[in-house]
Parts: sequence; C-alpha cells; structure tokens
Amino acid sequence: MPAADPTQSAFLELAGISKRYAGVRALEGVDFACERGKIHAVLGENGAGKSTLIKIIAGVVQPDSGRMRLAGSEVSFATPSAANAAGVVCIFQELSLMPDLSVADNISIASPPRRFGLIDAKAQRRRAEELLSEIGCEDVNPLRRVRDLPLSRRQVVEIAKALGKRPQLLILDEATSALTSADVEKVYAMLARLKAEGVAILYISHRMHEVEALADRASVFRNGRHIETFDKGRRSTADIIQLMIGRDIAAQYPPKPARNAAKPVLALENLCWERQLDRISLSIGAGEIVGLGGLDGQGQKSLLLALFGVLRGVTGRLTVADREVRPGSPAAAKSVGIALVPEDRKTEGLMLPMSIADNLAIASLDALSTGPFIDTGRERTAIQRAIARLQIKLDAASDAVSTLSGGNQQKVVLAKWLMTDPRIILLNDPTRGIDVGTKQELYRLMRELADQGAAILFYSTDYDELIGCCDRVVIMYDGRIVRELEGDDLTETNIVASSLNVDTDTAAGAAHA
Amino acid sequence: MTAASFSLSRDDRPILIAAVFIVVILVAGTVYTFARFGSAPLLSPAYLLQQLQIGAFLGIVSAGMMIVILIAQIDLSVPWTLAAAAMMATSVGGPLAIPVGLGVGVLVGLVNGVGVAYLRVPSMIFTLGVNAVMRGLMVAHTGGYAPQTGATDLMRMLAGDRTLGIPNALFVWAAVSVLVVVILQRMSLGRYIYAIGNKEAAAYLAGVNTRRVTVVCFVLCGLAAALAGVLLAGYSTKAYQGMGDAYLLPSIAAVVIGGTNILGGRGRYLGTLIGVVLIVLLNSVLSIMEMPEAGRQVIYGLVIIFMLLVYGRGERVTS
Amino acid sequence: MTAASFSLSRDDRPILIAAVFIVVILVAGTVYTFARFGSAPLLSPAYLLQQLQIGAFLGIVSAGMMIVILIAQIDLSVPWTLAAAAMMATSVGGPLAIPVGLGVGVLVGLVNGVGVAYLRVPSMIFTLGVNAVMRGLMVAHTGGYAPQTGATDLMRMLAGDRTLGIPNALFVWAAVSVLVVVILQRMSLGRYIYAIGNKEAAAYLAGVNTRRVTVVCFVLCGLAAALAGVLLAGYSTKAYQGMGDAYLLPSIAAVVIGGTNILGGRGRYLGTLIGVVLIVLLNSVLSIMEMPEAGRQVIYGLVIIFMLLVYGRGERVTS
Amino acid sequence: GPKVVSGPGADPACFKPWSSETKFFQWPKKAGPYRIALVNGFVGNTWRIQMVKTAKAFADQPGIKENIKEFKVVSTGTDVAAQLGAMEDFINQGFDAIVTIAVAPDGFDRIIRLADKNNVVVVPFDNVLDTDKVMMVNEDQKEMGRMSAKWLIDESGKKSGDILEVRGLPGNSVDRDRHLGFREVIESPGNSFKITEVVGNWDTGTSQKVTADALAVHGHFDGVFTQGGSDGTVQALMAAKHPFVPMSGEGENEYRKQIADHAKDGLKGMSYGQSPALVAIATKAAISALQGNIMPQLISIPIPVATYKDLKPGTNYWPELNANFFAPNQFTPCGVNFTAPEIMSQSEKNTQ
Ligand SMILES: Nc1ncnc2c1ncn2[C@@H]1O[C@H](COP(=O)(O)OP(=O)(O)OP(=O)(O)O)[C@@H](O)[C@H]1O
Ligand SMILES: Nc1ncnc2c1ncn2[C@@H]1O[C@H](COP(=O)(O)OP(=O)(O)OP(=O)(O)O)[C@@H](O)[C@H]1O
Ligand SMILES: [Mg+2]
Ligand SMILES: [Mg+2]
Repeated sequence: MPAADPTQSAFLELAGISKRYAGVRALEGVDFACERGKIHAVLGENGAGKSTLIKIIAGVVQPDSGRMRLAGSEVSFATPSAANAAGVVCIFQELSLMPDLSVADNISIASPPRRFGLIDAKAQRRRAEELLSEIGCEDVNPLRRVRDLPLSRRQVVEIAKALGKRPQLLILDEATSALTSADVEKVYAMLARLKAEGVAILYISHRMHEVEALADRASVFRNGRHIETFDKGRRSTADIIQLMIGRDIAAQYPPKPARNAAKPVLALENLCWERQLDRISLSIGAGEIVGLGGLDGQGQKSLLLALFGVLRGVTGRLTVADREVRPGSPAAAKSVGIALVPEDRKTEGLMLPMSIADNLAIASLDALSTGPFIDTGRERTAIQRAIARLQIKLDAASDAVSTLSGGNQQKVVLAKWLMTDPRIILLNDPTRGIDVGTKQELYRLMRELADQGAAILFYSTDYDELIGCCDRVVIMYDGRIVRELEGDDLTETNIVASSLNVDTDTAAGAAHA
Repeated sequence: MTAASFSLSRDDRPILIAAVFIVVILVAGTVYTFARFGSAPLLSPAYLLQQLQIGAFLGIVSAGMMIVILIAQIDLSVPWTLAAAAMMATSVGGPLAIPVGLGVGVLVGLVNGVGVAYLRVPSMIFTLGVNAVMRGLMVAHTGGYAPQTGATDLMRMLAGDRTLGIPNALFVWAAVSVLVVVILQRMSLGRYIYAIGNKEAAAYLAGVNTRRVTVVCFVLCGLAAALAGVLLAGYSTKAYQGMGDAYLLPSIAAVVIGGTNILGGRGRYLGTLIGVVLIVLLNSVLSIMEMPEAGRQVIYGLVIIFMLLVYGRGERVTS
Repeated sequence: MTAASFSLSRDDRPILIAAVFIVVILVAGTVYTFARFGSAPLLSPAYLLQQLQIGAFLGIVSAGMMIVILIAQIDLSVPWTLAAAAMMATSVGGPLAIPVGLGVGVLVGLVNGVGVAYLRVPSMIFTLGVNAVMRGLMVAHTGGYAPQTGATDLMRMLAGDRTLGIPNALFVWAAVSVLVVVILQRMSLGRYIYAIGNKEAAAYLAGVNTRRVTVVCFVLCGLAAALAGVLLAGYSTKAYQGMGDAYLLPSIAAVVIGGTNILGGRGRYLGTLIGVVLIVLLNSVLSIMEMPEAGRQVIYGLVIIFMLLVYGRGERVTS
Repeated sequence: GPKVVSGPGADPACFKPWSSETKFFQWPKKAGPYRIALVNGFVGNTWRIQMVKTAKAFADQPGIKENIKEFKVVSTGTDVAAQLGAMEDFINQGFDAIVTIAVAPDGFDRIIRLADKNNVVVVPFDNVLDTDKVMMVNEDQKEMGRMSAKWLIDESGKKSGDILEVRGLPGNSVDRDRHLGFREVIESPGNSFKITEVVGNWDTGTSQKVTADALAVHGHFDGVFTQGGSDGTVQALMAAKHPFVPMSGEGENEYRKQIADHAKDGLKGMSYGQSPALVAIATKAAISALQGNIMPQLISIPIPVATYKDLKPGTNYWPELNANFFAPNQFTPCGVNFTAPEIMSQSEKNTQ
C-alpha cells in the first residue's frame, strides 16, 4: 500500500486502544486504520471485541486508553451525536429504531427538515422516500409504523437512516444479518456507490460470503486483539477462519445421512391463520431436518409461532406422533414435546440479567421439582449436563447470562429446550449474528439431535445454511408452501426462484441481473 | 408525517371511544334531568362553559402529565408542585406573583428531571419523595396556616373572569394545548419525546440527548402544574394546603383514558383533551344525578377500567 | 443457584446500606434521648419489640407488595383491600371472621390478577380503579352502620397479645416471611416470578404460564394486605375507614429501599424486611424527637431519595 | 344580600354569637317552605357519613319538615372547583339556602357574591371560611383545647407533671386551634407541665402507634390530651399496662365506652366533640334567616361534653353500637337531640 499518497492515507486511525469491562478485556492495545473509498471488513468470533471497537469509534463508550485520529486530527467523541457531527455514522448491532414512530420519523429522528423552525412533515417524507430509493427499497412506505415491518425491512430503514446522515465513515455492525439475498444485493450496490464517493466503510458480518463479495480489505480480531489486516484475495476463507477462531474448520456442514421414510412426528393439515398462513400442510419425520425458506415475512415465523401455541385463532389439524393436538400456549406446546428457539434471543429467548443456570432451568422446572419445590440437586446435575453437552463457554453458571457472547447465549437458549427432551424442535433463524465456529457447532448439534430422533423445522434467511443443513426445504410465499426441494433440487437457484414464486429460468436471470 | 398520525386507527380508537362516551354521559344526564326536572341544563352553553372552566385546571395539569408519561415516566409530585406554586405566588404577590409561581414549577421540574435522568432514580419513587419534601417545606413555610395573602388581580382575572362570555381560564388552557400540540407534532423535542418513550436506548444511540430531553419534560410538567396552581389560586382567590391533591389521579386517568400508553411512547394530545372533558363531565353528571358518593366511586373506577379494557385488547406479550 | 443470589454484590449492597442506616437511626435517636432525658430507651428490648410489633403490619403488606413488584407490576388497591378485609372480618365476626377477611383479599387479588394478566390493563391503572371501587363498596356497606365493627378475640389475640414476652404479631410476620422466602427461593413459582419480572416475553416463550403466575402473585398480595387488615383490626380492636391509607406508600418504599428493583425481576426478601424495619424506626424516632411534621415529611422524602441515589448509580441506558 | 343590623338576634340560647364583636345579619323574609341543599365536600370518613345521615334525619323531624319543600344532599369530593361548581348550580336552580362544609377556608368570595345577588343564604359550618361576609356555624375549637387542659389539671390536682398531647392532622386549622387553646391553659403561669407532643392524624391506628412510641420512651404520663382517634390512644395505654390517668379526648362512641368501662380503674375521662349534628344547627339557622330573623354572623355552638361522671348508656353513648359512631349529638338549647337509632335509620346516600 503506497502510504505516501494523501488520498490513500488513513481516514480513521486508532492507536493503542484498550477497553476493560469489569474483569473482561474487551480490547487490548488495538492499532487500526481504515481509508476512504474502501470497504473494510472487521472479522472475529463472538466476543472478539468488534462491537466494542465500533462503539468506541461511534462515541457510545469511552476507551480506557489510546488515541483516535479522524482525517488527520485527534478526536474523542463523548456521545453518538458528537460522532455523527464529525461524519462518523454507525448502524448498531442492536437495532435502534423506535417501533411506534413511522419510517420517515425514524429516518430523520436526529435532525428533521424544518420550516420556520418547525418540522416539515412533507419534506421529511420526501427525504425518506429519496433515501429508501437510494437503497432500492422503494417498497417501504415511509408512513408505515416501524413496529409493523418485518425485521429485514427494519434493517433497510436503519440503513436509510444512516445514509441520511451523509456519513464520511459508515459502520455497519451486523447490519445485514436479517436481510434477504435480494436486499443484500441492493445494499451491495449502495455500498459500492458510497465507496466510489470516497466514504470509508467498516463492515462487520459473520457471513463469510458477504465479506468475500464486498470487502476490499479485512482486519481480524481475536480476544480483543488486532491479529492481522490484509487486502482482498490475500487470504483464503479457510485462512481467515483459522485466524478468527484459532483453529481449522474441516467441513462447514455435517454430512446428511441417507433418508429413510420415517414415520411423521409432526403433521399439519390445512393450517390457516388470519391472512398470514394459508392452508399449510407439511409433515416431518423423526430424524429429519426440514428447512423453511423464502423471502422474509412470507409467514415462516408465523408458522413456527402457530405450532408453538402463541397465535390465537389458528385453524386446521396438527398431529404430534399421531395424536391430534391444539396447543393454546407455549406451555401446552411444551407439554406435547415441542420446543422453539425464538427469533430474538435477547428479548424472547433469555432473561438477560438472570443467571445462566436460571435461564437453562426455566423450561424444565416442572420436571426438576418435587411437588412445588425445586429439587436443587437434580437441577444442578441437569444444568451441568446441558452445559457440557453444548460446550457453553462460561465462568460460572451463576453469572448473568448477559455476560456471555452472542453465540454462547444462543447455545443457552437451545440447551434450555434440550433439557425438556423435545420431540419437535422449531428453530427461528438460530444462527443470526453468530460466528462461523459457533455456527458449525450448532449445525453439528442439529444433526446430532435429528439422529437421536428429533424432528427439526429450521427457518433461516441464509440459503447456504438451508442447503448445507437440511434434508428437505419448503419454500413459503405469501403464507403458502409453494415448493418443496430435496436432494439435487436443493440449489440456490431453485430456492431463489421459488422464493420469488417464479419459474427457475426467470429467477436465474433475476439473480444475476 | 407527524408522529401522532402515523397510524390513525390504532391511536384514534381510544379517542373515538372516549368521545362517544362523553356523548353517552351527556345523553344519560339529560334524560335524567329531563325526566326529573323537565329541563335539559346539561346541554346549555352556560353549563358546558362552566364545566370547561373547571376542566381547565385539570386540563393544564394533564397536558404536563402527558408529556412525562410519553417518555415512560410519571410525576407524582404534581399535588405539591401545584400547591407550592400557588402558595409562593400568593405570598409574593404583586407583579412578580405569577413568575414566581411558575418559577417554583420550573425548579421542581428541574429537580425531578435531574433525579430521574442523571441520578437514574425511578421517577415513581423520586417524584413521590420530592412531593413529600415539598409538602414538608410548604407546611414549614406557612407554619401550618394557609398563607394569609390572597391572589393578585391578574391571577383572579385569568382564572375567574370572562372575556366575551368565555372564561379566561379556557383561553389559557387553549394556549397550553396549542403549545403542547406544536411541541409534540412539529418540534424535534416532540419527536425525541416519542422516541425516548419507545426505546430510550435506541434514542440515545440515534444521537438524542435523552437526559436533557427527560429534564425538559419534567420541567414542562412542573411548569404546567405550577400554572394550574397559580390559576386555581386565582379562581379560589387564595392558595390553600391540599389544593393539589385532587389533581394527581384524575390527571393520570385523563391521560390514560385519552389513549396515551401508560408505558410511554404512544398517544395523542387530542385524546388527553377528551379524557379531561370526560372526567370533568362524568364527575359533574354523577353529582347532578345525585349519585351517592359510594356509587360514584364505583362508577368512576369502573369507567376507567372499562375504557382501558376496550383499548387494551389485542396487545400481546409477543407482539 | 437461586434467582436471588446470582449476583451477590449487586443485590446485597442495598441491604447492607439499609442496615447501616438503621444503625445510624438508632444511634442518632439514642444520642438525642440521652441528651434530653438521660436515658436510652431506644435500645431497650421492650422498645424494639414494640416497634417490630407495629412493623409487623407494614411488613406483611410489604411482603405481598414485593411479590407484585418483582413481576414488574404494582398493587395500588392495597389500602382498601386491607380496610375491606378488616371491615368484613369484623362485621361477620365469630370464628368465620378471619377466613372471611382473608377471602376478601383473595377475591380482590383475583380480580386484579385477571384484569392485569388476562385483560392486559396496566396494573397501575387497574388496581387504582379497583381501589376506588372497593372504597365505594365499603362506604356503601358500612354506611348503614349495621355491622358490628369490633374485632373478635382471636384477632385481638393474634395482633395485640404476647407469647413468652414476644408479640404474637411478630410470629405471624415471621411465618409470612418464611413462606415468602420459600416461595422465592425454593419453589418454581419463585423462579417464574423473577423470570417474568426480567422479561415476560421470554418467560412466556419458555413455556411459563405467565398469566397464571401473575394472577397468583396478585392473589398473594391481596392475601397479605387482607391479613394485615385483619391483624390491624385486632390491634385497634376495630375496623375503620382509611385504616389502609397509611400502608400503601410506606410498603412500596420499604420494598424499594430494600433493594428490589421497582421495574421488576430483582430483589431479595431480606431487603424488604430491612426496609420495613428502617421505615418503622425512622418514623418512630422522628416522632420521639418531636420533629415537627414539616421536618418529618422532608426527612422522610429525603431518606427515600437518598437511599435510591446510593443504589441507583451506575445503571446506564445502554448497558 | 343580608343587611348588617344590630343585635340581639333570634333565639340567642341556640344561635349564640361567637363574641361581643360579632355582627348581625338580616335577610329579606321569604315565604316557606324552602328548598335547601347540603353541599358536602369529602365523604371518605365516618364523621362525614354520620353528618349526612344526621342532616336527613333533621330534615325529617317534625317542626322542621314543614319548612322544607326540598332537601338535597351532594358530596363533591375534595376539589374546591367542583364544590364551587355545585354551589353555583344550586343557586342557578333557585334554591333558597345552601348548607356546606367548605373544602378550603378560602375561595368562596365569588360564590358568596352570587348568592347575595340572588338572596340565597349560604351557611358554612365545621370548616368555616376566612371571611365575615357570610353566616357561619361552628364550635369553638380553642375552647375545646382550654376545657381539656382544665380537665387534666382539675382531675390530677397537680400543677406539674408529664402530659402527652396527641395531635390531629397537621396543617389543619382545627388541629391548630385545639392545640393553641390547650397550650394557652396548660402553660399558663403557675403551671409547669412537661408536654410530649406526637401526631396521631385523627386516626385510631396512628394515635395508637404514636402513643405506644411515646410510652416506650417516656414510661409515664400524668395526663393525656388526645384529638381524634382517642380510642387508639386508650388502647395503647392499656397495651402498655400504663395506669389509667386523667384524659381528655374526642367524642367517639368507642372512647366513651372505654371511659365507662374503666372509670373505676382510674380512667378519668372527658369526651368533647365536634358533633356531626352541627349540620342540624346550620340548617336550622338557614331556615331562621330565611324567615327574616336577625342572625349572628358567626354562631358559636355549645360544645357537647360528657365525662366519666355523667356517661349514661343509651343517652350519650351506646354500648351495643358501632365503635366508629360519634356519640355527641345533643344540643338541648336548640331542640336538637338525636338518638343513635334515629340517625342510623337514615341512609348516607345523596337524597332523591
Ligand atoms: N457492556 C459490557 N460490559 C461488560 N463487558 C462487556 C460489555 N460489552 C462488551 N464486553 C466484553 O467485551 C468483549 C468484546 O465484546 P464485543 O461486543 O466487542 O464483541 P463482538 O466482537 O462484537 O462480538 P459479537 O460478534 O458477538 O458481536 C466481550 O467478550 C465482553 O466480555
Ligand atoms: N452487560 C454486559 N456485561 C458483560 N458482558 C457483556 C455485557 N453486554 C455485552 N457483553 C459482552 O459483549 C459481547 C458481545 O456483546 P453483544 O451484545 O455485541 O453480543 P451479541 O449481540 O449477543 O452477539 P452476536 O454477535 O452473537 O449477536 C458478549 O461476549 C458479551 O459477553
Ligand atoms: Mg458485536
Ligand atoms: Mg454480536
């Protein structure tokens, strides 16, 4: 890299940044730099310190030591708004939209357009429309309430909001983790445009193919340290993974066993719910992993919730092991052997301030109690077994579960359900925001559970994962199952085609357009 | 568009229901008076204006309370903020009376705001403590007696007199209402208020100075309570202990009946306005119908619960 | 292992601070009495036992309140649940007095629980409405003066008499405390309570019957208030209107001072116990020092605010 | 409005002027029977409920009934504005007189002017107004304090000793006046009592608690002056096994029962009372004013007192009755003399 060229010199420079949290070294003497007109990937396993790094850059947390230079002059941001003012804009890992405000309100929240000192609603709406169309997502209505949007659309809004601040340095911390591939393409195009305009971009993602497709250079972090920075093409994916987790990953996905016609454990017939589920019929046998694909928001999540007894007014037949059931609550679903790993582990999967042990035991307390009293001995054994089985990395089971990394938190959610010995496991995008190493462990675990006789229904936004993991994939479109793919038919082209509900040839064209 | 109108159906339903309920109250009361006295005083402009004049005090308090509830806080110090403002205004007297009274409100609001935003004490507890402290200070200040000086002429004029047949208090209420609507719908402050009520952390990350906004909200609430206190002293021509006690729960009830989410982030000012009218009318009609106090309490409680039942359906844990 | 002990330092700090404060109060009071009367009655077992006896009523109410606060709700119907239980117990009289009184508590708790859990009305509003309704019903019920309002002998014995020199009320309080500790630490119900308080949605999706648990919590709170009411009637030998009014805010304050998070999910029963003792002693010592009411209000408010300041530091929005 | 005239007024035994400076009013005579309204404020306690019942019982009594065409009762709660609104309403409806317990001592000027314009007689009682523009009825609270002090001094026969004073609701003028009257006598020259003051809020439970506290700290008192919640104060004495001493307290039936039961053990009790039957005198005064009689501006009602010497079951206390009943209901000079059953047969509801 010819460092002498002024246009190529670092836009953001960090030197010796360290940050500690009560006993944890989040960052240790990190030197880091990024340039204008480059997309710079920041890689590392869960808890490596990526989010901490960008939070420091964005003024959310203050480093214990170290210096930061932006465009050649020393800066330190006390608040996110100070960072914004300097052109540093961050899309945080946790979405920061207000659910009850409209899309347009959210996009302009920090500095809405004004007339005579008062907010100009029309201008604000126009602005939202422009920004959304810049990303190519004109389909989002700026007057819609964010609460009513699916997660993938919310991420789009989040991106538009960041764009609206006209960043010099744009940071995306897993900002694409819920985007469907169609949207991802649009975001790529937008990032390319920004890059051409000379914006510096920091990109954090656990999806290796995204990084490969986008990044001009990449920095790998491990245990709070900066390990290495390299340009595109200088390292193979395997190398990168090796750098990230300090070991090789042999095969991403465990081998699929030969399928034999197992007796269905779960069978649905004509399941309907409001306008979101339309005559769903499906059966899953013991030992089978069935993928649930399609564009985001086609009813996949509703299907999982319906099976888990969360939704009211579901019609149709549901049989579990040949017995018709009609779960009216998660408690009822649990009692017939159904488990659900929900979409958002922080708000739906875990009681974050409670201990790891409490979180693990919560779903199986009935089984671990004698009468109304908890049998603490049995409880402890069960918890230890679960921790060992999923290899959850922790200090003590009595620590708050919020102290675990995302991947380990996800394992806690899964372990909690495994402790109930479920026959049917429903997974709602369980690998979102999880590093490759942990992902691999989860895939292995899923296969292991299937081999032990569980029936697994697995929703994912990542096509790769569906193809690699599942015995069968059903594609949903507008609340219906439009296609079932199996064996050699299980290809990305076919998934994309079915997702858009068009025939294969048109889709092949569309995907590469 | 505006924060308040992004989803008409959801935010408007409570307002509509409350409005319908007001009509029900008026009709029921009129049927009653007609049957008993052969007249329909409830529908006379004089009666309605008088109710609105009485409602103005509650309305002003509720406007402030709403702002605080929108950011998912609560201000339980309203009773003694109101009383203290009235007492200080009357005891200072002269042209400084009103500024001093309002100043008390600003001060209390500042203390509340700093306690909640910077010291991070839950508002329910902090403002309760501030209320106790204020009460103690006022009892000490007045020595257990009501202060001996009366309201100034300006205060009396603002609260008690009429202009063109319309009570001046109504104009004050209207001005406060316009101000609140402008804040909530047309100023970034309003946007921040909704944002904080929705998700404080997200608002912070979006660059909103959440603490300063919180302080401003409490100051506005204190100011509203103080204004109500000054007016009430003008209306009664004096300040007296316990004059604020009758305003705390009704103001919260009015805000909630008006469809503002008690957990913050959602609600329209029009709803609060209608909630105030509903509560004032309900009280008045029950009193005209000579409903025994016991029955009144029961009806009052049931109405609030009933309204919330109607609004609240369909909100689920896993929304 | 248990929900209560996952983070000792964090949950124990408030308890420790409150305990230190109790000592401060006792020392300050003793210095005062010694200087004025040359004696140290505050340290006599007789005085302390008597305070605990008086504290028993507040303690029992607070135990119930704590359970409801732990699930991030609040029960503002406590005053009239307490009074209604006392009134019904005394008006029924005879051996059925206590069961009927407690039955009232269970009933009110059920109504509250169903309103909050199934109808999803915010508890702050719902229980306030229920309180108003109860008050109306009781005014109607006792307005006729028909019922006998004297406490039965058993009630007087439980609340007023002593066994081996120890007030019986203390034994009742102790029994309630043991029960609450067992529930919170040893029963799945307790685990569910903390889980719901931390994240209701997550608890629901983990297969916890959150609505049933919510109802149970309100029933327990109603039961505790009713028990306190029955005992208080025994102590005063009669039931009277407004007997519950003095218990609402102090019970919330005791729970909060004891370190329970007012937003739910965190807190130890020991803290509540200490909070109750602190409040009772503070009240008593201020009364002994013949602190004028004004000063008492101020100190009372300041103590609560101060304690929360000390606990509350360091909690950030973006934690 | 009324003309200010010179006295003496009608029926001076009943309508006794407060002091020699008290003005006299005269309204234009109106033909009966009259429409009268009782506008109560707060209604959440026993005293108020009993007051409302007493009002109805009185309006029903022969001799009064004939003068009343319509008697309405409304309780407006603790909001001054609501009370003013209700009064304005009655004036507009053409009522002849309004009897009221004011929510606050001030703020009624406008209503009084309006009433005067319409020749409506407004009679505040119990919580009176800080004005001399309106006819009012009350008992002399200061006198109650003075009487209590004299009682304690006379019964103990001492000029020194430890006295416990249990005060009422802080910030209330009734509490203040009783306290001032009590101190005026008990601290008058020649006496050297040591007084311990606690706050009982006029509430049985609170009085009991604070008395218990005071006993625990001070051990012994030679006399006790308590405001409302007197039975709680006695309870605390008994619980602490404190010997009975001379005592002065409110007019609760329960307290009078305690005195009757324990007088022989030394509970030399006196019971004064702010009687709920004040409402009857206020109503009677309103009627008298409407009839064109000369009336004192401020009417002082003799304080109904009973002591351990003259308690008689069924006359000035009722052993079989509710503990919360206020026993003093007799104003013989006014012909107001209720028995408990008469009052209790009424409902506390607003009238139809
Ligand atoms: N608020 C905090 N309090 C305490 N420790 C923290 C906090 N935030 C981060 N840490 C610590 O810092 C380390 C780095 O966290 P960081 O969020 O930067 O990881 P990350 O690389 O973004 O992980 P992920 O891929 O899961 O997002 C964590 O292991 C954790 O122990
Ligand atoms: N309050 C906290 N106390 C201690 N550690 C924390 C805290 N908050 C976050 N961390 C740490 O920060 C790290 C990552 O935090 P972050 O919230 O970014 O992770 P996440 O979103 O769960 O991870 P993922 O990337 O898998 O989504 C975790 O390893 C966790 O240990
Ligand atoms: Mg991260
Ligand atoms: Mg993460």
